[in-house]
Amino acid sequence: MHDTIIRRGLLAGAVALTATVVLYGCATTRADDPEIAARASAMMKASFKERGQAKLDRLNQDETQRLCSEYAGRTLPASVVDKIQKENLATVKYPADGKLVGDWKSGERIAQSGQGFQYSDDPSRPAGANCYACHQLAPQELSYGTIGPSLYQFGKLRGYTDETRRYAWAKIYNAEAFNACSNMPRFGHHGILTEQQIRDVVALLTDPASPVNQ
Amino acid sequence: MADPMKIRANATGDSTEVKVLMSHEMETGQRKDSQGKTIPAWFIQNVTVTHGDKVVLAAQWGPAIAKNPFLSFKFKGGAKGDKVKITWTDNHNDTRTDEVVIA
Amino acid sequence: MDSRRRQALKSGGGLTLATLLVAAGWLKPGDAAAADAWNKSAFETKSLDDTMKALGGGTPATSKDIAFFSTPDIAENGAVVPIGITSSVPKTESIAILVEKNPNMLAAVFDIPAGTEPSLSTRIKMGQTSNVVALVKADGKYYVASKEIKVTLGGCGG
Amino acid sequence: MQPVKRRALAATCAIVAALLAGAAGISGVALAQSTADEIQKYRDALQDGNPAELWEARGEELWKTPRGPKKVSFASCDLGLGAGVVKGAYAHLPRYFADAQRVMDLETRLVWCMVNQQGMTQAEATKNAFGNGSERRSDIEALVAYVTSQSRGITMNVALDEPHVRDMYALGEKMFFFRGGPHDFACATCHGEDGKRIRLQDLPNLTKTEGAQKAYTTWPAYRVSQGELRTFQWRLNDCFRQQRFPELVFGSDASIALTAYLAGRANGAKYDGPAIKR
Repeated sequence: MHDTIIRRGLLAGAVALTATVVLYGCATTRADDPEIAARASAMMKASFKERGQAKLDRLNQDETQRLCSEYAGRTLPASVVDKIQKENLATVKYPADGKLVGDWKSGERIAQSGQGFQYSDDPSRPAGANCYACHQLAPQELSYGTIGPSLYQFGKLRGYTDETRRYAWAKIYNAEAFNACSNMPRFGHHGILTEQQIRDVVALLTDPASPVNQ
Repeated sequence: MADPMKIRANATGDSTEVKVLMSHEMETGQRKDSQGKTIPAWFIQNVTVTHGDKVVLAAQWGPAIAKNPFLSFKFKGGAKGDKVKITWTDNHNDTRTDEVVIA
Repeated sequence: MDSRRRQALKSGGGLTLATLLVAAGWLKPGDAAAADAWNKSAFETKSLDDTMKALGGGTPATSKDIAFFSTPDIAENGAVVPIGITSSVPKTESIAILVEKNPNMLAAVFDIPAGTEPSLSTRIKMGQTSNVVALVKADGKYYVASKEIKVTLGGCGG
Repeated sequence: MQPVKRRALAATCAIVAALLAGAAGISGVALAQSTADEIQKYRDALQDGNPAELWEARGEELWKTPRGPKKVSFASCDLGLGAGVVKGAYAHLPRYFADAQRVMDLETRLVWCMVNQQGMTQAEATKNAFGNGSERRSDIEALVAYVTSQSRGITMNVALDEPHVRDMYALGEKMFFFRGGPHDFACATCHGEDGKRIRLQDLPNLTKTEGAQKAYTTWPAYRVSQGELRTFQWRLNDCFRQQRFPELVFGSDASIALTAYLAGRANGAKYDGPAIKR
């Protein structure tokens, strides 16, 4: 299997040689060649194997993933931003009972836990959201990441309103609805968190009693 | 079978600095394996460092010493060319001795 | 790797460390008992008081003459926490490291013979944020100093 | 990504947070800084004795010992600079090997020598690619520790002008930005911006020369969290696990392509491994 891919790769490489010699001077800029993208995708499918809950279909990209990969490192055209945000906003489901706020203590546990969906994880255990990996939340936790903005005093700064909570809900449910190609996982859309778990994280962010808002 | 230690001994004037790395699991006896079975404790209990026939450091360790232990200290009276010998013994009564020439 | 030496050691595996050392002529018989000891009861203690009892000492006095060096306030990983301890208490005979919140408090005891500097560094495990206690025995008396080390959760959380 | 909007939002948050913290008598910024300083102290304190040396010593022994059904040592293994030459070899890898008709990284090449020269089966050679304590020790990790230690101080120089390597580099670059899985993660999610960290760990920006150089030249590394020496193949394998992808096959083309991309981006920097890391 490897051989075919290598041979195909070499052939394509040879054909593309003249072009790449010219391009080589800019090795630091990303190649946008769709042919390379197609070969990279095929190479990945041949280079991964399913393990536990992580099956090979995880390498099949949806439209958002495909577009965000294609435009990575470049400015997204406004039309692509609109398309991604519109399509993702349409996926957001609010709870049927209208209850947006759960238990912040449970939310804090979810924010601390990075368990879930790795092939090394037990699929019968609830997944976490691992918020602290990327965000500052409760100030007591010193070990927080900075890939996303600080969410310290999220509710206090925005007001403990229904509007704030609906925004928090939708953002957790599908971050691509507001920020095309955001680094944040689409926790509701991909079924990473349950409805109750999202409630609890919304509580962590918007309950006046939550340590995040102290 | 235990791997050799990595020992360095360097003399500056009258003082010899000894640094040693040991290859050992230092299993606490508190951890469980993937089947939920407790992994038995397995750790170095005694370390003795000698210069000639003089003990320059004797240690007793519990399982709270980190895996692949590191130890560093200084003693007086060593000279370049002398030998420093280190021996450890673990709770399985396995033991290992290595030596190094003071540089 | 010196496989012959390893072979020799293997064959001596049934002997105690002390007899090995004596046999090899590295220790005078009089020194052997000290080197061989492993104070089981001390390593099983859960509190400073119990550790002191097991080590045969009374209530230790807090001392400013014990210092931590190359010891961070925050450990990026509790599996390996560097600890350096220097005692300037005259006639220091031994230095012990204790971790208050570990399942067993005592991590290590180092006997410091005359001629060896009462200063050493090693690496310990910490299950959680805790006080680390340096316990020094000098001229038959016990002294302590302690330092809190925070243990953080790292990486992707996995 | 909408950089302007996001940055403005983040900046606003930071300013507001700082103002509030200031009013409460503590500076969140100062707190974060002191945490970073203390973590740096922790890392500095670990540099003094790196248990990777234990792997290097075992690897050197393995390199020199006749192994496999054919009882052949690695003295006949060509890492690219001639049979048995170890000094500086890692700084040129991955490279194209005509005898295997393939671009190979160090791990793949070691396996190739075990199979083609020492007579092992592929399965035997890759059985313990990643070790686990003394029960399941990895010869590959030890060999990699030894070989890489012999490139310490040598300038990274991957032959990006060689067509096969260049092709793999381009494929690796594509992979780096490939988003997928239930969490939408790509390598670039965590390693595409300056000055970011996950929890308290600084994340190198691998799209920038400086970040790629710093990261690549400090692998393999002794991971204190695992008490193991980990190779670059392991680093990639475990990144994809955390990306929620299926398992990256050891020595697969994708693993070599990504290595070629990152090693190539490290060109010009002095190799400085094996290192010690959290």
